[in-house]
Amino acid sequence: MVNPVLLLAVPLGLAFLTPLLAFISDRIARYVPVAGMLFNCVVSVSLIPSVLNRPIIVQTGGFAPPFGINLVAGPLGITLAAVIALVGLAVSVYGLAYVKEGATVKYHVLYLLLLTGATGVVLTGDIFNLFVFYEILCISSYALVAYSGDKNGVEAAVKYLIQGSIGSGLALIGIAILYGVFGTLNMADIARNIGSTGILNTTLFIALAFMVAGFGVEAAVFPLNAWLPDAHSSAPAPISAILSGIAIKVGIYVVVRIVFTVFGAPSMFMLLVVIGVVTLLIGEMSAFSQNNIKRMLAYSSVGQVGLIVFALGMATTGGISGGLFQIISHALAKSLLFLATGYMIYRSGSMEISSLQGMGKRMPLTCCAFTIGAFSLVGLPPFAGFPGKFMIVRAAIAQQQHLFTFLIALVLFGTIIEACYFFRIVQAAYFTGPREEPDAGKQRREEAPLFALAPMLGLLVFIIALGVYPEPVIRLLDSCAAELLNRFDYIKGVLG
Amino acid sequence: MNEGLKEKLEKAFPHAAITSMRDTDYVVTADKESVLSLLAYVKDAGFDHLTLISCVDWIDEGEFELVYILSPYMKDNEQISGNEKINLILKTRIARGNPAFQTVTHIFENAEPYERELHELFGVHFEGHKRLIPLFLERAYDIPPFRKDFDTRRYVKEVFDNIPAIQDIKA
Amino acid sequence: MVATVAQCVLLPVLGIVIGLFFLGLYRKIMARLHWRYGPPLIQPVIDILRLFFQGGMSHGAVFDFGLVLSLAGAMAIILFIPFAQWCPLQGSGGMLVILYLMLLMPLGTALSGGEAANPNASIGISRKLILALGYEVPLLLILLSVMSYYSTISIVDIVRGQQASVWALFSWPLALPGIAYILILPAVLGVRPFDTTTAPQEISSGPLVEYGGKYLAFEHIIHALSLFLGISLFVNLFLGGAANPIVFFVKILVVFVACVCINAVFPRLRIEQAVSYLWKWPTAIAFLGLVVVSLVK
Amino acid sequence: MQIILLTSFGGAFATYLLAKISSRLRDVCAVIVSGLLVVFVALLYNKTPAATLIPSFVGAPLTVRLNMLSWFFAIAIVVVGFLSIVFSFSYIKGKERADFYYLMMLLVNAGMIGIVLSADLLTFYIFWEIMSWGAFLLISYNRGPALRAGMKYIVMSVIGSVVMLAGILSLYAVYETFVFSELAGRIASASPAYSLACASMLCIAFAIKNAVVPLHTWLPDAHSEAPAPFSAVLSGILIKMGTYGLILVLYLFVGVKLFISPTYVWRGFRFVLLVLASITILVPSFIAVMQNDAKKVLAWSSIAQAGYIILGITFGTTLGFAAGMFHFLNHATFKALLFFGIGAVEYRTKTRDLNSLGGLLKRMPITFIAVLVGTCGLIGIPLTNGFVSKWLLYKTLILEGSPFLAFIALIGTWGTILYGYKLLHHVFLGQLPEKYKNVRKAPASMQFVLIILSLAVVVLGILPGIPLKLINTIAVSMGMDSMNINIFGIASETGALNTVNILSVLAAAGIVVWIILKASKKSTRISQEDNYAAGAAIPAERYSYTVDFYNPLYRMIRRYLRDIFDEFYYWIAGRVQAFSDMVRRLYVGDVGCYAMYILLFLSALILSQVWWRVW
Amino acid sequence: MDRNKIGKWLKQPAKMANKYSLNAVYFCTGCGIIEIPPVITARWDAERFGIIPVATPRQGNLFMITGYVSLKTLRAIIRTYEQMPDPKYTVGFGSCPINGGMYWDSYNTIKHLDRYIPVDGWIAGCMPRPEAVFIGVTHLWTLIEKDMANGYLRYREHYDQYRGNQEKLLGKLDWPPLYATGIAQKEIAA
Repeated sequence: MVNPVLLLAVPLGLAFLTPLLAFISDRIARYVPVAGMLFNCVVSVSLIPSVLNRPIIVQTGGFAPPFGINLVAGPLGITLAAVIALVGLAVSVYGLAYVKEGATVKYHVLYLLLLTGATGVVLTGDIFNLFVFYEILCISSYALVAYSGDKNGVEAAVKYLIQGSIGSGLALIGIAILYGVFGTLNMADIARNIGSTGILNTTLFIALAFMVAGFGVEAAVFPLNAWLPDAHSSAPAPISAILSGIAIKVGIYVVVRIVFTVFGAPSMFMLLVVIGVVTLLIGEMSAFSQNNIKRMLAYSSVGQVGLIVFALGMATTGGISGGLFQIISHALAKSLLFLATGYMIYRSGSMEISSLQGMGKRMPLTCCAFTIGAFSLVGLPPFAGFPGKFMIVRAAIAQQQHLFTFLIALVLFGTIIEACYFFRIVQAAYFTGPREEPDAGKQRREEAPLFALAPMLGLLVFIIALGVYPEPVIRLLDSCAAELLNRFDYIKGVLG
Repeated sequence: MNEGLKEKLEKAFPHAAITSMRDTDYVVTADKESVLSLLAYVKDAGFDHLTLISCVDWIDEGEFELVYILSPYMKDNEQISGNEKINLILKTRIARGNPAFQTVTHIFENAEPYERELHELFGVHFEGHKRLIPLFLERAYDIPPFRKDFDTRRYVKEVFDNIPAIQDIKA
Repeated sequence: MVATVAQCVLLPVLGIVIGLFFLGLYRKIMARLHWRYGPPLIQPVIDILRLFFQGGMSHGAVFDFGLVLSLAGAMAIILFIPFAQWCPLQGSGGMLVILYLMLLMPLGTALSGGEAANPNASIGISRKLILALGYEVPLLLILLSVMSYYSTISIVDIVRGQQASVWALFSWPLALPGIAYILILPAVLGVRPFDTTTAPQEISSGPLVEYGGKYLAFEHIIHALSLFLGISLFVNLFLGGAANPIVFFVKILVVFVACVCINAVFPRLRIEQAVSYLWKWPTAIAFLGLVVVSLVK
Repeated sequence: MQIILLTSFGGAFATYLLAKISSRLRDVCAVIVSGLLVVFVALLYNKTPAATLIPSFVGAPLTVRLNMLSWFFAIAIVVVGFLSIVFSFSYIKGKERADFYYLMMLLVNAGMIGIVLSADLLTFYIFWEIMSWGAFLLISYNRGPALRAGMKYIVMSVIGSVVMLAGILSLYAVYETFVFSELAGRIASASPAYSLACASMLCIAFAIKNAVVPLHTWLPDAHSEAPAPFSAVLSGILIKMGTYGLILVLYLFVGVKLFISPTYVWRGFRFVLLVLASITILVPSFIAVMQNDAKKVLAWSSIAQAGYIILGITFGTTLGFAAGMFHFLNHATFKALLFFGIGAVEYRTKTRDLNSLGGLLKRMPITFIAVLVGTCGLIGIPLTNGFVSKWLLYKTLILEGSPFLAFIALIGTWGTILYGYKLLHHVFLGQLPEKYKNVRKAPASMQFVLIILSLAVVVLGILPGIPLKLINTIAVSMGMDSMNINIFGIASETGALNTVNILSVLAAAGIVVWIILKASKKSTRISQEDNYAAGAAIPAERYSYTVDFYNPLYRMIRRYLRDIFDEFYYWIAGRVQAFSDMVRRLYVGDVGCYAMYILLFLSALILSQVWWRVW
Repeated sequence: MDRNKIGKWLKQPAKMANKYSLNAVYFCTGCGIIEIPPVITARWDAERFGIIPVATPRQGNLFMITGYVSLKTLRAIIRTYEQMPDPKYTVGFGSCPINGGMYWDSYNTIKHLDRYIPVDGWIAGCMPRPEAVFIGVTHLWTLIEKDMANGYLRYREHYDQYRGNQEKLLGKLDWPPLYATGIAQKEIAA
């Protein structure tokens, strides 16, 4: 039974090994992230069955949980780690072909660091350790956003840096308050001390507020996500795929972990629901009238985040498993979209939607991948988006409260708008542009290179598989929801 | 016609002879060159309606006489006071050899069919006319039919009489 | 069974004869109203005889088919409308079949008129269809009120219902539809003020512009039959049909003469005037009638 | 049962793959797939198999079943699908992206079969969605204006499916089950307001697909821009999926007894549906009269005819139900026939504008006969199937005591006559213009389809007993009293219908008249040039009256024909666009104020707790 | 007027029907058309003779040429005459159609109408009064009775001569010839 620490150790080690390998030949350096992610994938998937009933606790440095830093690999943690590894693998393979010029070695180092940070945040049980891995994640993503080096890339990175650092500053203050009050950094211990009364005195509430606001910046909820449209649209394609595929999800995980397990404050759930709906509407609306395709996908990520937060805020097993399923399907679909648009822009030269006319003929496979990704995001049946949306709406309506029916109406209105702008792109790709004569045969089909196509098709297969037969994944997610909901088992599991 | 217009005309066109037939019709005979300027002058003097252009074939003098008949549209327009309608008849003479005259369509558009008719029936060619094509006649005539030297009886004998009656082959 | 077959054969012939007699009468009455001596009563028969010997010119198969369709439709309707006590096909469909079979006549003339490839014919057909729409609005209201009053769709039951009690025209609830029907009768028959479809002066007799020899004869027969049908429908619905043929013949004769006398003095209406007239007063009365009937039910 | 679904979906993808090899193979494979489907469905005549596709998909099993009602719809879908595939052989030959077209056609067909076979609301919803976005891709297939039409269609159908999802899940919230058999009749057990809300949500979704008047604006553009074979399937069958859904809600969930009973809630619901159906019959018929594009005329007429079906079904009596179902079958046949006819004309003359066509009768006789039979069916001339269903409808409307609805429906029929004849006259009758002098006949595959459908229209008209017996069994299974049907019509005391009498009378009269016509003096055959023009020669270019054909009528009713719903929806779309632009300006772009946002959020959070104890 | 002699009707229905139902094509050529309204309307009722004005040549069998025939009108007359179904009769009103009348020397009017279309009867009078018209009509009846009113047969028989004269006068006609020219039409309609 493999020790979950390896999930962190191996990518970290490889990250610092790549510069050495670069001396031998930089072509090998490109394959290091692929190897790292492949290892992570295999390990996390193998760990899932054993984790289902009892989380694995790993003491680092031999100290018992409340004192030393320990990893808590529960079902939620491992599944998110698996998703991170999977998406990371796909994007790294895509990176082989995409990242050619410039400081490729630095790119691979930062890329591995980013993924280690993400996996670390998901697995750790110690609050300060969580903050450290969160910082690794943020800093490497700041650097990677500026990787393309052109003007708006750097400007977006700077904006992201400023807001990110404000966020982590607030989070640090929150952690300090907690440490000051309880003297311990272990999440389970803090949760035990806070007790299950749910009524927080003001200092504890202030700590919660700071941490929610701090980590909310990365989770891109409404007031805090001003950095996301610039960062995602001006970052190179693989990076924006990783950012919207994984980084946002990790942010949401942190906020949810704090609210659900550490503080267990049921009143915050209503806040999450409201923020979720507001983020959804703002995201969809601002994406509606975009004509720069990457900016539109960024805003649609904001919208999807809103949907996930809304689902998780409902705090019922159906709602949370729906939210988690939406996390997975969005991660897969959105990264697929970003990878596809990467090469479309590369071929058509500009980010405008009008420039994408007639792409269906020139890059049939990429466009087909794009269309299926778009359909799954909108939530059409045979694709992964549908079970997620279905579970969320079912959970919302099952509440039988008038407030929730109103909110679900707003959410559905948001999905309608989302459908509008996605179908507009699909139409532009297939049914506009020069009308080629039928017997012109196979002329100038500049398909994306093989390395780019492979990850896209891989993600495609996953999306369709999840769409058609989501059953096993849903059972897994139910156990994750159970872990989140009953805080007491978590504490007992960790502290024994 | 009030006396004022008559004096003005005489001043403007000294060599045009102005006589009055009845108290409502005034005949102005002018030479070829001054017809266009006279028509323009008369038009903005109130005679804004060209009623007719006709042609008289003075065969023995070897000339055609073009007659322009003008009248004001409205009875009481300001230039021509007086209660009845005043007509102005402008006459001019052109050679009969190969009769040609410049068109007046740029002053009066409605002159177009009149000039086509004269072209068809008298053979007068109007330069500058946009479409001088036949107007009424079915058949083509070597001498335009309205000319005096056109012998209708000879034409009838030549065209209509030599169309054979229907013989009954059986009989 | 033999009786019905005999009726099926005889009734159309009877219909045509009465129709032609009506045509002759129509021209005679018009002449007398114009202070003219007028043609003999059998003039339509002479016309048809002469036309049959003329052959005529045809524009193709659809031209003939259209004519055959409209005449067959006209003849078929006769069997559904009771003539006195004979109604061979009362069992299969009732009023609705009559309503829909009445579509065949205009459709047939429209088909052959269209095939005649003449704009006059097309204008005539578009006028005929608009006029038909015009008089159909009040007519449907009237038929519906009658049907829902007697709550049956078979015309024989309606006639029996009237013979049992008072005639529909004078029974309280159905008086309004009766009056409306009288107002629109000339339009249904296509008599003088509403004959804009075949206006000889304006559109050189509309759809009939290309009807030569025997086609014109068929047209006369169709016109005769439609006169007979319109009036016999009115008589059956509102004047209580009749027990024996003579009384029935007298009734339709009276109605016909009254209708022709009133309408011989009117000039031809323009199509807009005709339709706006039809949609104003007759529709209002008929609608009121339907409301009254549905209240009474 | 699963074979049908397997062949339909698998066949679609197989055709696409084979198309990569050769187009001949693609056509053959498409025909085989659709032919097989016809055979499979026909085999399952009155068997009622049931099966589960996926044991548990998001916590509920996906099950399929077949009963008489779904078999009735399935056979129509499969037959029209097969004919449209055969029709599109020559129609799509020259066009670009043909294999994508075949994939989508078969996929939409498969989606519709899935809808009809589904046994629970979840499968119903899944196949409904597949059908919707498949249709979207096909509608925007020919470029140009088709994009706008496709966009309008997909927005309204997404709204429809979202509302349906909400309806389904609100039902699930109360009853914990999706399966029809468990839901049957129990919808009323919840509070009436709640059941009315669920039923109306589902009915709104079906009304959008069925193009009931307030929600019909997508249909005219979608039909006239879609390729001809698909618009035939679209208007013949795809609209009727809404009807199938309506039948499910009204007859299965609510149950006929409750639906007819004068309980306050359901009487109001039924009244609204009846009023909407009658408006759907009246207004689009007269808008169709004023159209100048052949396919737009047919599109508006599809809306009107769908109104008849809804009127019949929501009327609730057995006759009404029989009228609605029979009119569904009729409309599928003669509307598909008309679309194929117009598609053949468009294929040969490359134009759909009614004012420039004319006289094609001489060049395309079979297409003319097909469109003539189709128009007669549309109008309801006695020997065609349209007449029987209309007869049933009017009989039940009159005898059940609602003459005003009958009046509106009859006026709708007269509107049908006007635009039916306009279609026939402008395309086939009149002078043959110069540029269409050498137009060839419709290709063989098209003519085969046209002949089959015209035969169907006439045979169903003469022998209505066959489908009526089927519908009677369905009605009985739905819990309505049966009617005695013989092969030729309805034999009942309050007015019977007997089509054989009408047939024999018309045939006899026709033969007699034909004999007289042929017996008398032979008539000389003359060409279209030798025509009466008051003594002058026929002008060469245009000697026909087609523009503003019903101008006097148009001047009178123009005020009522403005499509206010269309303008209203565009106004709303404009408002949403403006609002979303205003929202986008929230991201001003400078970092300072973004940082301000974060701190504001934090302070708001803390103050709300400290001052008002919100959390 | 032997209209109500049943015997004659039975023996030769076609001839009798032709006699007593003449549809006049309402086609005005020259100054004579002003004479037609009094003929048709109340004072001198033509309908009692079975004559009704019809709008199109297709429906008519009597063609009244009223007044002088100019070159332009001849083109229309020929076309209308050819569009009428077969047993058709033409009647010339006044002297102008006979030999040009007072327009004998005009370059624009036809002198002998019967050289272009067959004419069955003439009614003298520079526009005959209605009574003269009725005398003409009764005279036409006797012609029909004696089978002498066979203008349409003569037209069919000598069609190439008629067509030749027409084209000699009017130049190329822009409608196809009614009967195939070149072979003389020997068989006369039964």
